[in-house]
Amino acid sequence: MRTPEINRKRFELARRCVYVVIALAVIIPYFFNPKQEFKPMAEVVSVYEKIDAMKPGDQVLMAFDYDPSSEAELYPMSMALLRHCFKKGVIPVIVTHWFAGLGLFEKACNEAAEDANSMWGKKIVSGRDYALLGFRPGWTDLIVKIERDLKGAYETDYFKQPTRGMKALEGVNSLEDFELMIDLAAGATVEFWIAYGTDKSGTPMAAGTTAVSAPDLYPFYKSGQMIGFMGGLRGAADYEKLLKIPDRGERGMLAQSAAHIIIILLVLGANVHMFAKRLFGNKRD
Amino acid sequence: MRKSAAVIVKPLTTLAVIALAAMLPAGRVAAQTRPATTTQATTQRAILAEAIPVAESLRAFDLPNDGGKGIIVQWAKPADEPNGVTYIVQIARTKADFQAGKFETQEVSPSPKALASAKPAYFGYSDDANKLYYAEIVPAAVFGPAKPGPLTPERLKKFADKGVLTPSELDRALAAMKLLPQPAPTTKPTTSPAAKEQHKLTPAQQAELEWYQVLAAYLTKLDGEHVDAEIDTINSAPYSFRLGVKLDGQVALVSHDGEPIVVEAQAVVNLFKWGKLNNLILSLAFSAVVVAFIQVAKRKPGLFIRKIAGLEAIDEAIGRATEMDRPVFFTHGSGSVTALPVIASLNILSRIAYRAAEHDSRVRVMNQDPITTAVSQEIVQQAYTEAGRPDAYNPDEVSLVASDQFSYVAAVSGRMVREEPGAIFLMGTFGADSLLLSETGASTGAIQIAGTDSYTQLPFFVTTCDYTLMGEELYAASAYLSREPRLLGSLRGQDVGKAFIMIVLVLGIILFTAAAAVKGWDLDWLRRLLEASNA
Amino acid sequence: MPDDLQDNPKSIIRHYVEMGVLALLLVVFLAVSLWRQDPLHQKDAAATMKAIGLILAAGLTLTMYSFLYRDNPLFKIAENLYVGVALGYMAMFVWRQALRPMVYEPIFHAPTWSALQTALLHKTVPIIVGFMLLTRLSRKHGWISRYAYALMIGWAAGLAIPNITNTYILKQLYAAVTPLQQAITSAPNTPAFSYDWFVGTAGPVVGTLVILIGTVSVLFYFFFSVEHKKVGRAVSTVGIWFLMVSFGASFGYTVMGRLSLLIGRVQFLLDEWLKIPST
Amino acid sequence: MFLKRTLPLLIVFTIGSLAFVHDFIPHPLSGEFRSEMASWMMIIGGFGMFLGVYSLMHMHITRIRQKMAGWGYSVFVFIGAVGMIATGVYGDIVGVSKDDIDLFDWGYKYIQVPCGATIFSILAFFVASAAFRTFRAKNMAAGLLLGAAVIVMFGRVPICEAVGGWVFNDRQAIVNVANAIMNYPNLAVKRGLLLGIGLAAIAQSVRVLFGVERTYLGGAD
Repeated sequence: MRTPEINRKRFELARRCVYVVIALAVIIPYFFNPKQEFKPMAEVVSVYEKIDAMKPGDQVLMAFDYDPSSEAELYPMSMALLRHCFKKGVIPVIVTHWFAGLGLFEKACNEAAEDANSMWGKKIVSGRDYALLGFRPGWTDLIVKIERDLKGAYETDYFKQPTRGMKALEGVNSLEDFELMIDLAAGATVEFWIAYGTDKSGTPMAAGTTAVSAPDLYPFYKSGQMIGFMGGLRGAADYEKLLKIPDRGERGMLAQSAAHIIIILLVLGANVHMFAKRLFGNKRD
Repeated sequence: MRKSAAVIVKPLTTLAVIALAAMLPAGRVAAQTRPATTTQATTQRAILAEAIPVAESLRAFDLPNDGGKGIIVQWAKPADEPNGVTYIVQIARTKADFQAGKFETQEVSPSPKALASAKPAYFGYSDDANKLYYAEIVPAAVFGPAKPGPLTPERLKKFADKGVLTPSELDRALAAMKLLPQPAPTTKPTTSPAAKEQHKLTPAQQAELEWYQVLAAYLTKLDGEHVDAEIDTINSAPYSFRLGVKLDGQVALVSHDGEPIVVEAQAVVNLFKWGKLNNLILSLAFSAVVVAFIQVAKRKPGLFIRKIAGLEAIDEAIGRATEMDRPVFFTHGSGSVTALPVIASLNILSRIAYRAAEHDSRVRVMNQDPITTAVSQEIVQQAYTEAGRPDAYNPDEVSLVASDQFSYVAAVSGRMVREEPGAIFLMGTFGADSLLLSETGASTGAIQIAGTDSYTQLPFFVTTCDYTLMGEELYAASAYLSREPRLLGSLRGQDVGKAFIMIVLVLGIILFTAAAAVKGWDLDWLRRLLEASNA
Repeated sequence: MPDDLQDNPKSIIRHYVEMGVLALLLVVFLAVSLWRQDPLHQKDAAATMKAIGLILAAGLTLTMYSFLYRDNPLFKIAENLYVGVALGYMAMFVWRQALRPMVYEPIFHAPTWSALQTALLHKTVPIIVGFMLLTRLSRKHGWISRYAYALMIGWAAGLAIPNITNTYILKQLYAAVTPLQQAITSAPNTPAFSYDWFVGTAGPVVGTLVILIGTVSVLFYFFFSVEHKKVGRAVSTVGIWFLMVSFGASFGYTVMGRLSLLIGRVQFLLDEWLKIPST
Repeated sequence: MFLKRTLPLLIVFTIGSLAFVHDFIPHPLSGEFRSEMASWMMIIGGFGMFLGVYSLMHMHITRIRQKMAGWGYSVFVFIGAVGMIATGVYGDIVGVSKDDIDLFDWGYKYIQVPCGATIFSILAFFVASAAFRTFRAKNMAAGLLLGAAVIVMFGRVPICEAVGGWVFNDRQAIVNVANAIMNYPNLAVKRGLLLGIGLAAIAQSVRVLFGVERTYLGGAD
């Protein structure tokens, strides 16, 4: 086992060296921007195609279930999705289980609306072209409620406007009325949405998650409970690539490549060191 | 030669027209079809005659397993289905309405999705379902309810007549209505005219307008409820149906002796979702198994559980902490006391505290949830008492350090660095805090034992801790240590469930693979058993 | 001064040196911030507040990273301020997004008498139960909150059984038993042992078998009713191998996510605080 | 005893059975019932959040009042919380127009957002150092862990397509291997775990419904 004092000092030194190397690997690529070629992953393509095939005026229920701490991974996804919706005239209806992200979601809507104005000359108005419904407590109960009665769960939206009679919500009042449900989640909400929402209503479901929970989505994806998903910053980059609007996702890919290579080299180096020690019979350690 | 070319080309153009028609609103369909010439008409008649389904196969019945919304019309797929035909279902309130021409039409274009096999919940999985077409008809979608118009003074008065508004409220609403911004003909992109108009109002008027908007929302809600009630009435009435085939604007109805056949059906409110029968049976069976084994475990305390790696390590770690005269740290992560792994970890805590009390080493418990803290205090105190050292218990050592994920991490990390524990137990529910804690813990040189069912976090524990109780191993460990019947029994029940699943997996794959090779073996029963459905 | 520095003169000196370095860094940080953000020469109050905000945000970001080197007073201040702001934000949003629209407005801002009656009909019970939940704070009357817990937990448990059976068990089981059949029936007609055959036919069939073996062995690993000996031992070892591959994959995938978070912060610092445009 | 233990357990059983049964009934009234209960739970949940706010506030106030070790730092918690609440209430009552500075938003944007994102991003360093320290192919299991991690890590960044094109003459070669790991062994394990979790969650619910599990009631009596 570990712990003699010398080992701990070496351990601390190694740790800090790794920190510095990682910091450099992330900072340096910021100043370079070579063209990065990559093919979007199939999971992401199916989400993109689903939205791209929608008609103007179709509604998509989006749950932005994250907060500022996961901003780096999920905010680019939100932006890409919102831009895509605004471009196609699809109406995103945004709900959340995480109140702490609300300020971010408002910002995302405003930014995407400005982009729509500058890129396609579309004027995006809250309540008509999108609905930011905001937060309600209750976790699974919120989903159970939305599954049947969205306007009952949200009598008013985030801007205190009544949802009944709202243009953006015309013709939708339960989950099955939506063409698609997308959950951008930093936690376990995807599974809640599947179990208590889309599996019951039959609405197609997609998700975007932080990279840590993306591997857990494969069973749902392969069983058809989900049409596709975006995992981590790479998922966002793929979507941006499909949408042809490069932003933070694609911009981060070089740093991502660099840091991954560094970590792989560190790990392989350490292994080579270990095997070399074994082979040449170092007595210490 | 030319004729046969027409036979090939015609259906293709028809297909294109149908595809176009599907994209356009229904009313425009007629405009898209050109009148057919005489020779084409004769060929079409021949094709249509071929396409008409067998009269006996036409049936209409209540859509099963729903709340009285839909009716199903089904008919057999003609043996030789010509290209380009569309089926039409004509829906009327009574038989007589057909003669009067008062009926609506729903089109079904032939595709695998229109086949009964696309809805196994209603038609099963047998090959026969591939020979049936069906149309799901929701009367309210065909004979839609009257849409309530916008709020007008007249409609407000009607609400007042119904008693929804008191006379004074009516007057107030009428007055507020006049303050509403008039729709301006031009819209400027910068500020909406509504916003501009509102700037001119006095604060009192503004308040009235806001009140009116709340009222309008409330009245819209009542309208919605009214429409819902109307939809229910429309759906629950009996309806008559005729079936026809359509080709390029020509329609031929399914007839008997020259008389179009009319079938009738009425939607009924059902009381059980038969498609979920498998779910009900499985849920009840599994529940019964769990409850039964809990009873068994209560009577026979010695239910077998296999040894779990990492359990001996608990004693070893405590022993080592004692040797080095360092404290033992324990955290539950971020779960509340209702979370399964927290309950399990509380049992392990009890054991650890008992051991630590025996060895005379200190235990620090750090929590993120006030209720978990209270329960932990009780448990540690009891463990100290059982070990015969009630005086050594210090309630300050079991404490709430923060109730927010990242500040909790910071507080616990700080203590780890400062107090240098000999052993660290991380057992419970973990999120992103898992690696933050275990990596800091590793830097202190303590033995770390983790246990969680938060699967996303397991990779980090596995890499940074000395031992990790993965998933259900945590429950098993806690049952093993505490001999608690409710845990032992339900663990055994879960094992039965797992055995069942393993058998189904292996047998299922063998059977389905065999069925794919043998023609006509549809395995309807097995699919019905496994397919999850919500109807 | 931290408690762990007793009377050791060496560590006291070190402590003061560290504090000095910290103060120096703080001065450098403020100088750079004033230079790049220039809050004093902005066109209006909003721009000034934005500049100050960016300086604060950058300062907090750097302070948080200082924990990687060692715990320090600035970090503690930043961390506690963060906890406080998060708490205040939460308190406001419990009100703004939960209690106000769901409880306060339907009752106190009911537009009409009949609307008030409807609201009371639907909200009275949950409000009472909600207040019962608050009794948890009292030692003496804490037991009343049990009714609220009973209602919430009973409801959640009852709902969970059929829905979890549906989503976690039935859907997954069905997805797990069908593919081999699909792989055979939907396999493209390609010559055996060609590249396309490996990708189109052999791949999915082998993959399906891998999934079957993996799922069964993992389930068996978590099987506690029998001792893992002989065959059982082999199966559970295979289960462990599968677990390790999956953990490795998760770890690898997660590295990506965790790095993205760092990239996000670096982009913030360089782009918004230092105003260095990215190429 | 009846009021403190039996009645709550009876409520659990009754309400749980109702929730269970109504999932199998297609009748519209049954849907109404579920919907109404869900709104109740949402309101109760709102009160539950208040509980969290209160207990944390209470804890820090006590720390300051009793001058516990490090209480000075608790003052900052207090400053943050009170500042946010005060500006928020001000915004609600007086109202902040679009052109004014909303201090509540300001606090959120420049304190909460950067702090949360930064603390979380520290994990990037930890993940790297954990990988560096512990990924050693000492035995079969560790080797598999290491191999899968390296392949997936590499297969998820764009550069692997360039390397794949260069080494294997197929840009997707490494990506395909990474995808195969995700799609087959990873899927198998995750599915196995999911089935296990499903069973465990159902068993837990059954224990709760039948009153076998009652830790959540808390307290001894």
